[in-house]
Amino acid sequence: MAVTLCRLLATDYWFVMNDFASRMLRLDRRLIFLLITVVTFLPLLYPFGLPIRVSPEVQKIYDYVESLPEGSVVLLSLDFDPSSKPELYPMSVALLRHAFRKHLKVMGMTLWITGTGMAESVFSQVAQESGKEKGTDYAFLGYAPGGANVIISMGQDLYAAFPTDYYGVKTADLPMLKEVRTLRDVRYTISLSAGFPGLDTWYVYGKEKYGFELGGGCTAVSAPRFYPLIDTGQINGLLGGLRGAAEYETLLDMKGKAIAGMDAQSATHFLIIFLIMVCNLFYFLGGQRREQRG
Amino acid sequence: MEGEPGRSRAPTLSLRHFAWCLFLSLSFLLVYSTSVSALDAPQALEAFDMPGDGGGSIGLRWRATSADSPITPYRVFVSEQENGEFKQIAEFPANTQYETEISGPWWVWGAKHPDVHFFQVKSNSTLRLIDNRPYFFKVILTDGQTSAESVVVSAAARPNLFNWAKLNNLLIMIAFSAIVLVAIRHARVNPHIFLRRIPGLDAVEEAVGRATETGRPILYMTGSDDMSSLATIAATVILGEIAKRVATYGTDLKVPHRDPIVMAICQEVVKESYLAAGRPDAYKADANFFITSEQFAFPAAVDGIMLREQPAANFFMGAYYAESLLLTEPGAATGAIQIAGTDSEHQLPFFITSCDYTLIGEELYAASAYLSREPVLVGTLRGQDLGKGFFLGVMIIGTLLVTLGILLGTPVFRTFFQLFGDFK
Amino acid sequence: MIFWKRSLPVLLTFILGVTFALQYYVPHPASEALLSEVSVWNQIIAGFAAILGVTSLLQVHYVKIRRREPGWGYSTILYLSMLITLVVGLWSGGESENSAFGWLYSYVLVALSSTMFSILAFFIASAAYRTFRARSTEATVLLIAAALVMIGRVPLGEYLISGSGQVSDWIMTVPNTAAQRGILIGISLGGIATSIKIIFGIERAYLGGGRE
Amino acid sequence: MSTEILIGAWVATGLSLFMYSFLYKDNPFFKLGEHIYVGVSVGYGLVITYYEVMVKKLYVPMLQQGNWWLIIPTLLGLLVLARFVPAIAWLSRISFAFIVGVGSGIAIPRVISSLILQQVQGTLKPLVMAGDGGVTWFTLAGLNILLILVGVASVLFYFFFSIEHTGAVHRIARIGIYFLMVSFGAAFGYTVMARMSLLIGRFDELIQYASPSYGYPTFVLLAMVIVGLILWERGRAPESGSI
Repeated sequence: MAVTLCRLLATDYWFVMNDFASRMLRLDRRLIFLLITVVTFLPLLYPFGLPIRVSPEVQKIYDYVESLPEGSVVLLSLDFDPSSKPELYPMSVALLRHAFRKHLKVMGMTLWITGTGMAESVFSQVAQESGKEKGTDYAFLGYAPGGANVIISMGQDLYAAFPTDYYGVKTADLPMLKEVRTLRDVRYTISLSAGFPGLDTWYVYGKEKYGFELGGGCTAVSAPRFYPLIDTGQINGLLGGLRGAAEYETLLDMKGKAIAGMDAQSATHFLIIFLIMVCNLFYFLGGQRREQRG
Repeated sequence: MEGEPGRSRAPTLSLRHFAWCLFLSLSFLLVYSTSVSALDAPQALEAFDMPGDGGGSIGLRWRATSADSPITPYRVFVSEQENGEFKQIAEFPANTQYETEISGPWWVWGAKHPDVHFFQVKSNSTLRLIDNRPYFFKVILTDGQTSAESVVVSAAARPNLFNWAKLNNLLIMIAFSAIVLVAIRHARVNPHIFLRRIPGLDAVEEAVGRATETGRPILYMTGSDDMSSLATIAATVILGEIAKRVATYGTDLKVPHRDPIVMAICQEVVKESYLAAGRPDAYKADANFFITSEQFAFPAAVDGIMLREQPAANFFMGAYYAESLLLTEPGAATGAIQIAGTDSEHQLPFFITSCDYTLIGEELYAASAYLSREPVLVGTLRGQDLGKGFFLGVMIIGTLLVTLGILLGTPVFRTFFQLFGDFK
Repeated sequence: MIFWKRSLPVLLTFILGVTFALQYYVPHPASEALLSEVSVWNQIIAGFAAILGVTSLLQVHYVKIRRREPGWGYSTILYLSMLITLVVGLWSGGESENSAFGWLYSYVLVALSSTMFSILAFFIASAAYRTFRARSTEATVLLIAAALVMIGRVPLGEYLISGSGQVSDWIMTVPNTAAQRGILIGISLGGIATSIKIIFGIERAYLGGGRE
Repeated sequence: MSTEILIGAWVATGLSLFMYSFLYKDNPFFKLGEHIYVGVSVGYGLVITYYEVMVKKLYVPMLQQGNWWLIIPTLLGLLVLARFVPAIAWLSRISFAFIVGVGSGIAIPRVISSLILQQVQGTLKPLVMAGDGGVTWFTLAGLNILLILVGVASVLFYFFFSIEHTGAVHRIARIGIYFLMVSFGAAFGYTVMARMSLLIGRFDELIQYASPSYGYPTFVLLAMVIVGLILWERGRAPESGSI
């Protein structure tokens, strides 16, 4: 009697489990969408700052900026447009903060017309929070057409390549640019590049000729292409994708967007792995019997 | 070929040999008479046009000596006149820049000597080498205090008409073309060639059948590339086969496009298929329609079609980029049969996970042969298989021989297999 | 007439195909110039063809509006947004710096495309949930490889399981490379065979004609 | 903050939310966003084509710099438009032949170079290492090279079409399938990061637009979309249409 009851209960239990599992396998996709949304948003709002290992190529850029004496001129070329903003924008912020913290003079520009407005907002925002003066501590030159030709012409005469800065002030009148006539007066150039013209252009037409040190940043997808350039010393370091930006933020000890982004990355990756485990659990609990073709 | 870079240099060789012999003896006398220089002047310097390029580049080579060391750099000088002012263009440690570092294949460069220095002078923003104009070079070995100068040699950069380094590429093209053409001819005579199953293609009939039963349309996409892409061409050919079936059953076909020319060609293809199926009356000109070429606006609109018209089957053939999953995931949710075929290897994981059947890489090109069973196309598959077998053999035998070469300590196999290397 | 309609295109394909296949082996500047010239030509042809595309799009939506099909209102929105963009673009002279056209690009087009692009994040998750099930050995291999690489890619993974980064790198550089190479060699032979068939006029589907 | 940025923030936020509403199901907001997107992208494409191609690469070089030969692509372009006139529509085939002929010719040697030779070259490596201390038979690198060779060979076996997949061929082809599956799984897992980056970037912007300096567009518009969706759901007959 007891055995029968147990068996009955067991079959019932299995039936329930089966039913539940197969229902879970056909889980409304919108629930997954919701989970992804939550798991992405939370770390962005409240980053938990998981430890991030700093790779040598990022450390090199940081060290080089650290080694520059106060007042050295650094050129930051933001060669990307809004579509690469998620990865390259946090890099620009971190690099600028570092430069301002070290009291370096920063010259900003872009080779991408569609990135001009965004580049300007990075400079004005970071300068404002770091208490830096436009024109004396930094200069934003804006965009000039021509890609490689801009670099060549900057190498000959900066005031000719950019007669005025982005805001229409004559470059020759800017206090910060008094000592900067050509690219030869620049100590370090960093190009955050989403394609052409970008890091390659700066290397071929700038570094080779005018002798400044060159560092770079790029999207995660294009990073593998630049690693050989580090080995040969053509660039002295590289920030690759959001991860590169997060490593730089770690070095600066700031909890910025990239670190928050990496937390969100960790969270979403583990959510997906968790989902895969759950769906396999349900699958083995009996969902496979009712499963349709997938 | 002992030490010769290519044919282009040969005629001027003897003259130059003579010239530098003269110079050499003169300078030897000079050095001898002034005596006690610790450094030997670089010997046997020669300059030559770099083979297989579009001009603007000259190669220099000279004999290495046992005294070459990192602390005694070589300096390379150039001038436009033989007795003009020489300008330094390079400096490097004397134990670097050897002929063995040249990446060119043996059929252009012959045996590369480990005891010969090589330096390539390229036209750049500081030095413009104008084609067909002679330039004069000399190499100086220095140790900081004293220096020893080579003779002056000259050469002109020339644009070449054939890049011999790509000869293997050309031979492969010719051989493979011949194999394919012969295989096609053979298949015409003997049309019964065995073909293995491709499950995705068996499903084509099922997909068309389901669409007919349910009265819902079939959605067909030709990919994101334009007509010059081979994957797009394959997609249009498969479209023709599917359109024939669609025409026979009287099912509705919808082909949204990202490229106007592909659209125009597909209109022709579909029209022809309806004609071939004997249903020209059923052909609708608006079956092929253009949406937009923007990468993500296109899937937005196609998703809209999938959700609103609920096609019974979705075909994704051709080349795709990041938008692939945006197209297939909503399709999977509507429950349509999804068949994909692409040579975009980076998108294959997404098609595999969200489509019922996926033609992987080469299967896309094979599909039209399977669907039509025309001997011409089936013969091509035979040719492709022969090609695969050949390269498979090359890789296996090559790896074994190259390994054997290491064991025997000979580079001969390695050198031989440059035949299957890519040279620019 | 049959010559003009059928043979001429096939002949043209043959001549151009052979010429441009051989162009690759000729390093002379003239040959490079030929290649860049023809790519400009292709752009120009595509420029004219754009008219064909837009006409098709407008036709489809014109029919919807005229027949007052369900959702015809959206078709008018499409017409309007296209017209506005055209007018603004021509008015700005195609310049996107500090112009209304640039504004449309940054705040409408980029916002829409990056949103659509980011929807992939949701779909990649739902595709994983739906398909990564250990149905068969193949499917199991697929899901394990995916999970291992995912763990190795993020800081949390390295933090929890040290060495997961190396495992993920190894999978990417060894088995993944092997499979990709196999696929690529297969694709190349299939692609070349297709090219050869086209150049020799055996495959003529693109002309709307059958085969030889 | 300038007015154009302020309006831009509201428009961008609104359009983003419209597109995201598609994740719930097909709805009027998504339809609106979708049609605006198609319209704007086509308009934008036309303007760019006009200035970048028709003016810069055709009009200026041909009529101002005298590159008369550009008349040929112009004619080929016009032949494409012959499709509008059914009687002469066949003329467009000449243009198609041009594009397809050039495309397939260009493809062959380049495919041989990058998809055959470079791949074969990458596979052809010695399995043993020679160093100062003689030959090392077993190294990790050697094992990886062997594994890659096995992988490439078995995947190629999988792609044999005209050989029956039975016996040994079947077994080797199966190994090939496992390699393919590892590769697809790995590539899938590898791409997750890139896709998540995009979502993070997008959300980041929406968080930025949620700030008071923009007038809380994210909150306001999100509320509007949600209320709109509720009203729309109430106002229509129940039917399933989720994606």
